[in-house]
Amino acid sequence: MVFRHTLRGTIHRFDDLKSLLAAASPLRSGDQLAGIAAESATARVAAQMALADLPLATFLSEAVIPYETDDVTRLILDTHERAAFSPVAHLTVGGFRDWLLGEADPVSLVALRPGLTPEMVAAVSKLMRLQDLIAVAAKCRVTSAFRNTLGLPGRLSVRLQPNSPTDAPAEIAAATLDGLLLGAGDAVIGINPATDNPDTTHRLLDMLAQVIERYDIPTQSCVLAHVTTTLRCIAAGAPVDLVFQSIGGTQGTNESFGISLALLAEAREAALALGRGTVGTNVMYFETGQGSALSAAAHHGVDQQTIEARAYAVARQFDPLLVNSVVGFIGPEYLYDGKQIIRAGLEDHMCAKLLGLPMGVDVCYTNHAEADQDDMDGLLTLLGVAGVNFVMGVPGADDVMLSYQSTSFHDSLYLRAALGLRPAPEFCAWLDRMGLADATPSVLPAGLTPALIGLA
Amino acid sequence: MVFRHTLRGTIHRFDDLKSLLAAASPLRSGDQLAGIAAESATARVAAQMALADLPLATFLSEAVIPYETDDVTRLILDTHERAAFSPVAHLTVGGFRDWLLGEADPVSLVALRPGLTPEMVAAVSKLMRLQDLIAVAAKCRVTSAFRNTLGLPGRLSVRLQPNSPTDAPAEIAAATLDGLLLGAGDAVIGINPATDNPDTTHRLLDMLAQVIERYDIPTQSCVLAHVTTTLRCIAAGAPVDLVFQSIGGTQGTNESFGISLALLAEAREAALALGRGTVGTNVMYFETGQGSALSAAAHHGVDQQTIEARAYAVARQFDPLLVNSVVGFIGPEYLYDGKQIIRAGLEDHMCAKLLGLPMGVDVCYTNHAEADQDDMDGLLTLLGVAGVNFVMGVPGADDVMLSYQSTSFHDSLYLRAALGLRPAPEFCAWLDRMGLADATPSVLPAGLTPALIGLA
Amino acid sequence: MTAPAQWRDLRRHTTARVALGRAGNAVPTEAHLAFQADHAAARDAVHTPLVIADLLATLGRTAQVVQSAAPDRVTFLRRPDLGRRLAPDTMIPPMPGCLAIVIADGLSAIAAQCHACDLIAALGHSGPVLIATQARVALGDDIGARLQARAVLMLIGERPGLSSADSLGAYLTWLPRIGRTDAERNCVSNIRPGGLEIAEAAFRLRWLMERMERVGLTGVGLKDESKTLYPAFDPQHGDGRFVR
Amino acid sequence: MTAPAQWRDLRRHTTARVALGRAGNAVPTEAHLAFQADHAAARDAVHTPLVIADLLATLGRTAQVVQSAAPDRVTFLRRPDLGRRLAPDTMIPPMPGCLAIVIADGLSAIAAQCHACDLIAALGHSGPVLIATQARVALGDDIGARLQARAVLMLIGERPGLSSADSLGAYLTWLPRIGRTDAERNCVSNIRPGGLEIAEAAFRLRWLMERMERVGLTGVGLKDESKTLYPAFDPQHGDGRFVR
Ligand code: B12
Ligand code: B12
Repeated sequence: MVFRHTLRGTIHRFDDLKSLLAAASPLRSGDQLAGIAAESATARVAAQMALADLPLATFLSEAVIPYETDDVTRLILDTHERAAFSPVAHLTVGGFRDWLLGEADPVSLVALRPGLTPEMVAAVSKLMRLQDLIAVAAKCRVTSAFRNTLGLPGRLSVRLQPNSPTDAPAEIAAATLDGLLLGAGDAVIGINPATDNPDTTHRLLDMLAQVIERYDIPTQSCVLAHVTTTLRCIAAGAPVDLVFQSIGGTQGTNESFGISLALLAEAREAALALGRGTVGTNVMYFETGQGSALSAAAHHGVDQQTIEARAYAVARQFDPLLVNSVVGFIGPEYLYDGKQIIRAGLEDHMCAKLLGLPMGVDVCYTNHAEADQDDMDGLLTLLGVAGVNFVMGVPGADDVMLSYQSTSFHDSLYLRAALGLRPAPEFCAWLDRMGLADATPSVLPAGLTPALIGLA
Repeated sequence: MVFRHTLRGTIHRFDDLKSLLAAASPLRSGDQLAGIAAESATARVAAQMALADLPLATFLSEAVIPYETDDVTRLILDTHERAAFSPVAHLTVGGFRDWLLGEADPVSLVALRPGLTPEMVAAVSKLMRLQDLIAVAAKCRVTSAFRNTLGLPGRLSVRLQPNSPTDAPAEIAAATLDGLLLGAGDAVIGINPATDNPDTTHRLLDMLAQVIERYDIPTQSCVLAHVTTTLRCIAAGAPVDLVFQSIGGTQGTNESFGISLALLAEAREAALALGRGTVGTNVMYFETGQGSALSAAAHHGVDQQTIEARAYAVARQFDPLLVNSVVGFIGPEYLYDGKQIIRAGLEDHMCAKLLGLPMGVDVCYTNHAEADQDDMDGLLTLLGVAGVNFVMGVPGADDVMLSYQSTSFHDSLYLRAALGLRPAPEFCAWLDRMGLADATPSVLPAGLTPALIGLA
Repeated sequence: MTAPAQWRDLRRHTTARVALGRAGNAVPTEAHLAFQADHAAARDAVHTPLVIADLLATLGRTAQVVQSAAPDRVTFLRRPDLGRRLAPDTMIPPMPGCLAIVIADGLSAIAAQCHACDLIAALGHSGPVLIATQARVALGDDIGARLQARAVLMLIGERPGLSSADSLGAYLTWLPRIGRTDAERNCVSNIRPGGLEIAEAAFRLRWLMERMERVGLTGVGLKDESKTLYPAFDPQHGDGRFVR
Repeated sequence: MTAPAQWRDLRRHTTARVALGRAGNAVPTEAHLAFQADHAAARDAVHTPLVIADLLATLGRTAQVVQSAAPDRVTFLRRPDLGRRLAPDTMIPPMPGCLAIVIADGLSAIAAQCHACDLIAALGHSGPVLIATQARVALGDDIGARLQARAVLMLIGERPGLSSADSLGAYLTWLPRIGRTDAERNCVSNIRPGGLEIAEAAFRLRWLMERMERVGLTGVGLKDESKTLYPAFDPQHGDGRFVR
């Protein structure tokens, strides 16, 4: 289908649905790299106007990536629920924006989830300003649970990310304790491994399990190894709470990550079988991020934000405990500067929330991007207002293994104080028990002695 | 005094206090234009380190603009209160940042105000990230009152700005009613006049007084004419609630605006004598903005943010009801893009609040700047978290006379909803009476009939 | 939600974006996108150059063309200091005691292109006219000083807004010389159809110029006391109509 | 507030920014400014070029120098696609069946400059070595394909972090050809003093290469099962020490 829109006397033409979506996307370097960004600000507005007039139902009859060749498309269309879609079935994309901002309430939004496709939410987000992305996301509440309950109103959780360049247990333990003392770790204590050695992964899983047990923390652990490595660890009897995997929004992207939907399903079954959760059974942790499909040459000419939303369709299939976009992680070729990172972070968060995911954001940037701490403070605060489920916590915001800047433990303390947010309830109670609820004590609490976790 | 700081083996040299302050300022186009910005990111950090080590008391012995030649410097130093300064007298600028973020509480911050000079607060702001600017500002509460009470915790007020390219009363009345229906106008109903005709100004003052009387609104009006025009109107018996004036942070800037401290004092006396306030006697409204001193070639080699803070010293001398920085108003030669505008807005807000001013911000940009609505949504939301006293309300964010984009009435509704903020209490009660507290009614309330204010 | 009819009626009174309706707290999609389109257009307007040949043709007389020290638009935007000085080597023959008019692009060449000549005609001006590009208001001081003019009137493009890109500002300076402050000028602003009409602007400028000649100054000491366009608001009659 | 002594002790165990203390909820000024200085330095590191003469001298043997299709650093950063292809007209003589090593600047030439030669020496590599600038990991596929290599090992500068700008990544690809995905490679990362020591990295790479030759693949199907550096954590002994 060809689309045309006349603006101030000029006819703008868009060859098909994916070109229209791409042209309607707010400017970002990844779409420029792919050669699919709008040619001018005026062409972009024309595309947005054409998109606003498009019936939402179009996305059910026209796939941006063919059904036949892509299993993510099949997943999206095969799991779509017409009945759930009916409240908005008559709307255009523009009308959908008005509906979301207007009459939609938290209850109707929960009911709507199975009726929405990623392309619908990506499309509507392209018509939104930051404040719209914030206001709509704030209406969506998604909770999930494993050893604590995440995503409740008025809560902000933190993934404690104690990485080490050599996966050294002592380094990781020290950073973990640092984070706990600063109130982080309720979302998960999650290590990105520098190595791909299954035995090392196993050691780390043991170590985190011990930390959680000895400090008696109501939280879960994860080593963010490749899913195949985690499966091996499960087979070897390692204490795996959550299975992690990076995922993308096209079959090709996932193949470049060495995964398939079947593999993810298998991993989920394996983790569920361990039955390690106490208050819930959400056992998956996924990460996504705009640009990975283009980087893998598996984007099919679709803009990166739409593909990102498609990754959420993959995620929601597996009832995750945590999903987050590593928004500024990859680099300037996909999101050039602070401005693009900020917008993408809020887009990703809203789109995922609309689709029903327990969404967090890695508020971050690399040293080759045009961004700094000010941009991160901005995005972090805006996400807080939007009701983000969790953010990262890295010692001093500097990840010494992944080589990028994320949010620090201090950052989450700031955000909680600024917006009156608290950690997950079970974790709050634990912080209280440890005497860490309000401020840092002048001696470490007995329950958190470094020696208890092997640090002497 | 010459300053030196060694960073990674390189010695960075700063010729004097004002050069140090300029080099320590986060990047902005105005300081580049003035030729005083740091040469590199590294030089900037070196300057910040040197500044962090500087005793706060230095600013009492070294003036960035000589006492002899500048009446703003004289005002600053002559009104400084040593006793109030004593709690922080022993601190360096870096230590002051830690103190502000740490032990300082709202009560101690109120007591500190007369002990602070603008240069001190400008200096400390240069060592702060956005989150610091927000966190510290949020500790400061400044209330003021005339016909309602502004700046109370949990409140966000709006200046209703119903400008017309011809100062036409009907246009202004229509825009005013539009704003009232959308909950704006508690800070002030304030018109920027396109013309400089005292009779027209008088007509507008009459008209606004009638609107306030007939609609029975607990608020104040203002026509933002030059102070000399307003003085004429007072002499002619016009109903002047507030005297407005643009002010700057050096004597030369004020001279370029055609004003002096004595003229401002005279105007304040004249307005006070009218005794039109009901719940308070704050009768002045000031606007400021980074860059005006440089534009007037009256900046003395001082960076624009420090000069902006000096303008607040002028403002606080006259117990204003409202002060706001028109942060993105002037153009890209002073604040190049959204990033610079966002940071400057938060700096201005925090500096003014620390000095004790009832601070609002005109969250705005011009069409020659690299900024858009996303940037404004970001700044607006961040200012809300920081506790800004008021923002602007312009129909659809488009000022048809001043030719720039400010915040719309809708924007303030968004912000109030997102952060649970309410208008000034007296105005809240009025909105309740009019049935406008929650949403827009389907017929206009009888008390707000257009005909009542001459619109048929 | 669209606004109730009585509210939408407010649009009759103003070109401002009133009665937009609400989508929750936000502006509805249509109004939002119209705004975005206007923003794209306004940004383009900043960069539209003055077409001098056309301007001269409309003016119907000779006029010296000068440029500021800002070599191009991008520099002009970041370097107002250069926009206030003439390009090096500019030669302007003195015309001591004249009253000069300068047509300047300022931030919107479109405004100067569309309305400056009409305004000059309406003023009945017979003195020298110059055309200046990449010009700020204070470039008139440099020009006026070299002319040794007794006064200079800059007709300059105001920054383009979302709703109008053709608004002209007129800045009048007595005894122009480098270093004059804005406190020493007068301004008549928003000159365009739909704003201050040309005839009305000309009337006000003539009044100001007459008074200027009499008192020998411009600026805060000189107020436009010509007449107000608007009748007094009669507190007795709530239905007293406002005029636009 | 600075952190209590027991907390500060954690610094002995890690180079991460632990025990920074608190100023309210924020990082104290000193730590904040140290961070800012490191950020400025890391940004410079991205743009530091490879000094090829020095590299060749350290290497002590000849090596063909190639460049990707990205002509300069600025283009390289925005165009990873160009960084994955050789510059047009690049000629690489085939060496069918070889195992090639490519020293590549990647995002930190400093890493390649400082550690690549040591690692090659530790590997005892005797096959061809090439040097590539403005290179991404997948440039090895293009190079390897032209060489008709059986495998290629890219030693490439990882993006510079705040705490280290000299971290080297080693990416191993069996039967390199354009279009290989990252799922078809193995990676040994964070190679630098203070990270994975050269000797340790060489050990792991040798192990991976041996296994690769045996099973005839790299990627997710090939795991580093050489050995783990760390003893099992003994649940019975709370005081069992961790090793770094
Ligand atoms: C950026 C990055 C990513 C990005 C890459 C996106 C991109 N297009 O650039 C994303 C987020 C997609 C990613 C994903 C994964 N990564 Co990664 N990633 C990195 C990181 C932080 C920087 C890499 C870098 O600087 N490269 C240098 C530049 C010059 O090269 P480039 O050509 O621009 O980038 C390519 C490589 O980085 C490659 N790549 C990235 N990660 C991985 C992982 C493996 C195993 C391989 C073979 C290649 C690879 O992808 C890029 C595009 O081709 C490193 C840590 C580090 N300090 O280096 C980890 C790292 C390389 N990744 C790692 C892992 C485990 C993964 C995942 C397997 C995680 C998971 N469970 O899914 C996935 C899947 C990788 C795959 N098979 O495709 C580990 C590798 C452990 C090991 N020794 O095998 C590292 C060391 C640390 C970590 N835990 O994240 N990663
Ligand atoms: C930008 C602006 C400002 C900025 C100028 C900063 C700068 N360096 O650029 C600031 C915020 C400082 C400002 C201040 C004031 N302004 Co003003 N300003 C404008 C605005 C919005 C745009 C001007 C423009 O586009 N100029 C064109 C470009 C190309 O010229 P430029 O050389 O870059 O800019 C110069 C002029 O704009 C000049 N200028 C700006 N305002 C004024 C006001 C007067 C009376 C004069 C003589 C000159 C002047 O200052 C600039 C630097 O020299 C206009 C409204 C409009 N739509 O035009 C109002 C406008 C010109 N200002 C107006 C007023 C009233 C004022 C104030 C007197 C308000 C007050 N009570 O203090 C002050 C003081 C002005 C002075 N004497 O110096 C009125 C003028 C009414 C009239 N007919 O006399 C206008 C029409 C609308 C308004 N109410 O703001 N202003």
